[in-house]
Amino acid sequence: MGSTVFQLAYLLSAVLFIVGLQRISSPETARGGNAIAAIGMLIAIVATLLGEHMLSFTWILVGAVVGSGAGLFMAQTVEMTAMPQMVAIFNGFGGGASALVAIAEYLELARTGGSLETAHGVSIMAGVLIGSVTLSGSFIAFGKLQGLVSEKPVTYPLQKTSNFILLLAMLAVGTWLSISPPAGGVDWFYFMIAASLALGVLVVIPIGGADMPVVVALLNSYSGLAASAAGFVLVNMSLIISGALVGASGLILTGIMCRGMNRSLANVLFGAFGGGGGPVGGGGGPEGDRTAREVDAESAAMMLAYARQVVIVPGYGLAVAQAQHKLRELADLLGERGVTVKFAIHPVAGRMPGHMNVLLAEANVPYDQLYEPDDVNPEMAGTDVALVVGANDVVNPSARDDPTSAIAGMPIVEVDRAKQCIVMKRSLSTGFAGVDNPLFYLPNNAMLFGDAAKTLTALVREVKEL
Amino acid sequence: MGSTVFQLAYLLSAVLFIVGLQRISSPETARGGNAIAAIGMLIAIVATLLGEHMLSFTWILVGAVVGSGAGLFMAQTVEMTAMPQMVAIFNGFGGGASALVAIAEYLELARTGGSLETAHGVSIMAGVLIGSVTLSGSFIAFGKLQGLVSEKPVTYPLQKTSNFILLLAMLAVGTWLSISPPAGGVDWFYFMIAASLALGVLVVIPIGGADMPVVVALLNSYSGLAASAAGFVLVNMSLIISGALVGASGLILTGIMCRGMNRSLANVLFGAFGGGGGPVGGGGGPEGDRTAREVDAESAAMMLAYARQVVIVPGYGLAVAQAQHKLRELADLLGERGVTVKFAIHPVAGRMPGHMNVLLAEANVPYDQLYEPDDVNPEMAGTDVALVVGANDVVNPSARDDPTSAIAGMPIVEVDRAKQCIVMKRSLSTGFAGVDNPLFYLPNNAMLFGDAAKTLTALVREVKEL
Amino acid sequence: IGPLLVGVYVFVLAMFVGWQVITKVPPTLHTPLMSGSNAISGISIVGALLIAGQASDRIMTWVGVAAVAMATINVVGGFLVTDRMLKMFHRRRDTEPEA
Amino acid sequence: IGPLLVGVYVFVLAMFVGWQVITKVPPTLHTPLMSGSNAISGISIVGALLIAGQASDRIMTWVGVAAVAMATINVVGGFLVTDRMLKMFHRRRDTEPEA
Ligand SMILES: NC(=O)c1ccc[n+]([C@@H]2O[C@H](COP(=O)([O-])OP(=O)(O)OC[C@H]3O[C@@H](n4cnc5c(N)ncnc54)[C@H](OP(=O)(O)O)[C@@H]3O)[C@@H](O)[C@H]2O)c1
Ligand SMILES: NC(=O)c1ccc[n+]([C@@H]2O[C@H](COP(=O)([O-])OP(=O)(O)OC[C@H]3O[C@@H](n4cnc5c(N)ncnc54)[C@H](OP(=O)(O)O)[C@@H]3O)[C@@H](O)[C@H]2O)c1
Repeated sequence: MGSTVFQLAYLLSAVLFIVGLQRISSPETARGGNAIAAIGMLIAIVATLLGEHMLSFTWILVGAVVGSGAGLFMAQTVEMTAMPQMVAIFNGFGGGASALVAIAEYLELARTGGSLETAHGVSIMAGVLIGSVTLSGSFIAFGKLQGLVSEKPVTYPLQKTSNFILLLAMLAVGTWLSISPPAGGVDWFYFMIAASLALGVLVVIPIGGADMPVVVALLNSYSGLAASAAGFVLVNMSLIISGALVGASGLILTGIMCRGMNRSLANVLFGAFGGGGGPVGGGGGPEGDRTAREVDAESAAMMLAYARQVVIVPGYGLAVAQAQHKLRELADLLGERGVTVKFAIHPVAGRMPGHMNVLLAEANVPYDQLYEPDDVNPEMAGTDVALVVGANDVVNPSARDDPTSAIAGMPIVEVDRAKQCIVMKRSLSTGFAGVDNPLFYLPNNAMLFGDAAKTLTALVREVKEL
Repeated sequence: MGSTVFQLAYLLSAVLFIVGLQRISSPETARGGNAIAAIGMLIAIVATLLGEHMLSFTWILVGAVVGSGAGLFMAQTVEMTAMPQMVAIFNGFGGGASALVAIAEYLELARTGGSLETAHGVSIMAGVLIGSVTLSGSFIAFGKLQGLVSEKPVTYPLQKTSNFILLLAMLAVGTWLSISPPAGGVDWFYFMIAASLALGVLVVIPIGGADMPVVVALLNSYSGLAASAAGFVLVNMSLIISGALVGASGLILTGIMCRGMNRSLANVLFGAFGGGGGPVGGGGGPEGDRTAREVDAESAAMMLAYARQVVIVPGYGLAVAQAQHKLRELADLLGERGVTVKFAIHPVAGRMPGHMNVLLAEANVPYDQLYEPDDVNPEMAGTDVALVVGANDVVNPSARDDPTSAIAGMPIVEVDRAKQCIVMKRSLSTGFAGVDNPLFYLPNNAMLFGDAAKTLTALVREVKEL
Repeated sequence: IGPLLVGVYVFVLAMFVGWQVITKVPPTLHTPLMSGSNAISGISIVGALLIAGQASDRIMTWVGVAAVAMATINVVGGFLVTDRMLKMFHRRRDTEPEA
Repeated sequence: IGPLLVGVYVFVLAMFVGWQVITKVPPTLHTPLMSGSNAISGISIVGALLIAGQASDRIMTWVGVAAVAMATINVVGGFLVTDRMLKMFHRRRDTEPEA
C-alpha cells in the first residue's frame, strides 16, 4: 500500500482524529476539534487519491458528488430534535461503505481467480457481517425513530432462537468461505451478504422505538468495527485506528445510556421494552385518593418572577413541543428581573445522550448555565421554584425512594426537594419508562397542563405583564 | 521474530503494562497494578525464552542471578529518603541494557559481514546514543544525589558550545555509520559509544545537585526511548510500546516538577542553578528591622493540643532529619485529643514528586489524611495552627505576592493565612530556591528552631505531659 | 511479524486511546461526540475510493460508486452536522441576539 | 508496509496511551509511578536475553551477560522497590501498629 510518504500521511490523519476527539472534550475547543478531525479525513482522502494508482477518476467523482450533495442537504436541513435519526442513517451509510469494501475485495479475488489467505478471509467476512448488519440495522432504527416503521417491538415465537440459528449458519458459511478459494464461493458469499442484511433487520425490529437511541449508539460502535475490519482487509492502519476509536466511543456511549436508564444492555436488546408497552408498575400508593394540584400560567409566572433561584429541568417533551426557544425567552426574562436561573440537564433527558444540551444550545442558552444533576441537587433546598418542562422519568423521586420501582437506582434531579415545584406537561400520564410519578401528587408540586409550546408562550406573556 | 503465539504473548505483556499503569492511578489499586505490570514482564521474558532459539541458557542464568541478587538487595535496603538515587541508578542500568542490545546487533552484523538497511542503522545509532547517555548521565545523577560527586554545578568556559559540537560530530558519525557496511565501521562505532557515554557525563555535571530529581525524571523518559529504539532494532512491538509508555511518563513527571518549581526545563538543564549557588534575591524589605518571633516546644505543644484543626506541612527537612515517624506520633497524639489533623502535601515538597507521600506512608500515615494544597488552602482561615516541618519554599508567600521573586507564580500552601503558624527548622536560612521567606517575620508566625527529629521528640513529650 | 498481527497491535492500542479520550468527554457534548465519531467511521471512504478508481468491470464500478457515495454521505454529513451543533454552543458573554 | 513504519505507528499510539494514562495518576503516587514505570523500561531484557542466549563468541557472551544483568537489576529492583513503597500506603481504618 503506497510508499512511506503516503503511509505517514495516513498516520497523520489518525493522529488528527485522536487530537480532534480529545478537543471535543470541552465546549470551547470542540468545534476546532471537529475541524481537525475533518482535516484528518481530507488528508487520508488526498493520500489515497495521489498514492494509489487509479484507472479513472470519473466514477469517484460521480459517487463523491452524489454523496456530498446528499450529506450536505441532510446536515443542513435536519431538525435538532431529529438528531438520533440523523446519526442512525449516517451510521448505516458508513457501515454499508465498509461492507462494500470487503465485498469488492472478495469479488475481485473471485474474478481474478486469486487465492485467499485465511486471515484475509476472516477479515473480509467480518467486514461483510458487521458492515451489513450496521447498514440494515441502522435503517430500521431510522425508520422506527422517524415513524416509518412501527415503533412497537415486533415479536414472534422462537424469535431469539431463529436469530441465533441464522447467526450460527452465517458463522459456518463464513468460516468455510474464509478457507476456500473465492472463485468457487461467490454464491455462498452472496448468501452471506443477504443473511447479514437480514440479521440487521431481525435483531432491531423486536426493540421498541424508544430504545432506539441505545441501538443507534451500539450500531455506531459497529460502524467503527466495520471500518476496522475494512482496514484489516486493505492492511490500512488509518482505517484500523479510526475504526477502533469509533468502536470505543460507541461502546462508552451505549454504556452511559444503559447506566442512565438503570438497565442492562441485554435488557435493552432482548427485553422488547418501550415503545408503548403497558406501564411497568412501581410507584405504589392507591390511585384514587391522590390529587395533583393544578396551577394556571398567571400564578406560575408570579412564583417564577418573585423567586430568587429557579432551576429548570427540560425533558423529552420540550423536544416534542419544539419549545426550546420559548424556554430560553422565559429564562432570559427571569434573568433580567434578577432571578438566578439554572438549567439542570439529566444525562439521559431527551432521547440521546446530551440531547437537551444541543437543543438548548440551539436556542442560544449559554452552556455555562447548564448544570449536571450532581451540581444542582445539593442546592435544591435553597431553590425557590423548580420548573420541570416536559420531563418525567428523570425527576421521578421513586427512583430514589422505592427500591421496587422499575427505575429504582436511576440518578434523578431532585426537584421534590425544592420549595416549590411546577411540572409542565399535557397530562398525568407516564413517560418513557411507563412508571407512575409520585412527584405530581406532592404538596409542594403544582401541574401546569398543556403542550409545552403553548404553556411557555403563556408564561412568557404573563411574566412580561407583571 | 517467533510465531503468532509468541507475538500475542508480547501483545499481552504490553496490555498488562498499560493496565498496570492505569491501576497505579489510585492508592487502592496501585499495588495490584504494579504486580500486573510485573506479570506482563514475566510473560515477555518467558515468551522470549521459549519462542526464540537459544544456543545456551548458561550465560543467561549467570546474568539473571547476578542482576536479581543486586536488584533485590538494593530494593530491600534503600532508605525511602534515598528514592531519587535509587531510581537514578536503576534507570542507568535500563538505559545501559538498551544500549547493549543495539551494540550487539551492530557488532553481530559486522562480524557476519551482513549489510545494514538505513532504517535499521538509524534505530541502532539512536539506541546507542540514547541508551549510553542514559547510563552515564544517570550514574552522575546518582553520584550527585549520593554525595559521591560534587553537588555544585561544574562549569567551564565554552561548555555548552563544546557539548553542542560533540553532539553534532556524533550525529555526523552516526549518519555515516547508518549508511555504510558495518564491517568497515566498527572503530567509528566504538567512538560513537564512547562519545555517547561522555556526552551523558558532560550534560549532567553542570547541573546542581538539587536539580537532580528533574534530571532523573528526564533520564527516566530517555530510558524509555532507549527501550523503544531497541524495539525498533529487534522489530519487537512490546519493546516499542513499553518504551513509549515510559517515555511519556518521564516527560509528564519532568513537566510537573518544572511547573511546581515554576522554572522552564531549559533553565533547569542549562541554568547551572541550585546546589549552593548564592541566594537569587527577591523577597524585598530591609533585612535589619525584621524580627522572627521564637517559641519553645512547651508553648508550641500547648497551641497544638488545644487547637481544633491543625494543618501539617512537611518538607525536605523532614526527610533530612528522618523524623517522619516522630511526626506521625505527634499527629496521632493530637488526633487522640480530638484535634483534626490534616497533612498538606505540596507536589514538589521534598526532592522528587510525591516524595513526602511515600515518607509519610512509610511512617504509617493513612493516605486519606494527606491533602493537596488546593484542598486545604480554602480552609486555612479556619485552621488554628499550621505546623511547617522542614519546609520552606513551598510555604513562601512571596511566590504569591511578589511578582519579582525568583519563585513568583509557584503554587504554595498558604500557611500565612492560618490563625497561627509554627515553622520548625534549624535556622532562618533559605531553602532549595535560595529565596528569602517573609513568612518567618509575620506576626502570626513563630519559629521552633532545631533539627526536626529533636524538636519533634520534644513536642511529643510536651503534648504527652499536658 | 505479519500484517494481521500488526493490525491487531494497532487495533488494541487504538482501542485504549479511544477509551481514554472518550471517557473524558462531558455529558454536555455527547450528542456532537456521537455524530463526530460517526463521521470518523466514514474513513472507509479510503477503501471506497480504491474500488471506484480501480474498477475493471461494470459490477465493480457500481459497487465502487455506491461505496464512495455512501462513505461521502457519512463523512460530509457527519462533520457538517457536528459543526452545526457545536457552533451553537457558547458561553454567557458572547450571546448574539439571534434565535 | 514495512517494519519501521509499523513501529512508528505503534510508537505514536503508545505515546498517546501513555500520556493519557499517566496524566491521571495523582501527585500522591508520583514517586511509585516513577519507579514503577522505570521497571517497565527494563523490558529491554527481552533483547538482552537474545544476545546472551545466541552469543557466538567471547565478546558477545560478555556483552550478553552484562546486558542481562543490567536489565534484571532494573526489572527486579524496580518492581520490588515500587511494591515496597506501595504496600506502605493505606487508609485510615487499616492502620497496623507497625512502624
Ligand atoms: N437520553 C437518552 O440517551 C435516552 C435514550 C433512550 C431512552 N431514554 C429514556 O427517556 C427518558 C427521558 O426522560 P425525560 O424525563 O426526558 O422524558 P420522559 O420521561 O419520556 O417524559 C417526557 C414527558 O414529556 C411530556 N410531553 C410529551 N410531549 C409534550 C409536549 N408537547 N408538551 C409538554 N409535555 C410533553 C410527556 O407527558 P404528557 O404526555 O403528559 O405530556 C412525558 O411524560 C428516560 O426514561 C430515559 O431513560 C433516554
Ligand atoms: N519535589 C521535587 O520534585 C523537587 C525536585 C527538585 C527541586 N525541588 C525543590 O525543592 C524545594 C522543596 O521545598 P521544601 O519546602 O520541601 O524544601 P526547601 O525549600 O528546600 O526547604 C527545606 C528546609 O528544611 C530545613 N531543614 C533541612 N534539614 C533540616 C533538619 N534536619 N531539621 C529541620 N529542618 C531542616 C532547611 O532549613 P534550615 O537549614 O534552616 O534547617 C530548609 O530551609 C522547592 O523549592 C522545590 O522546587 C523539588
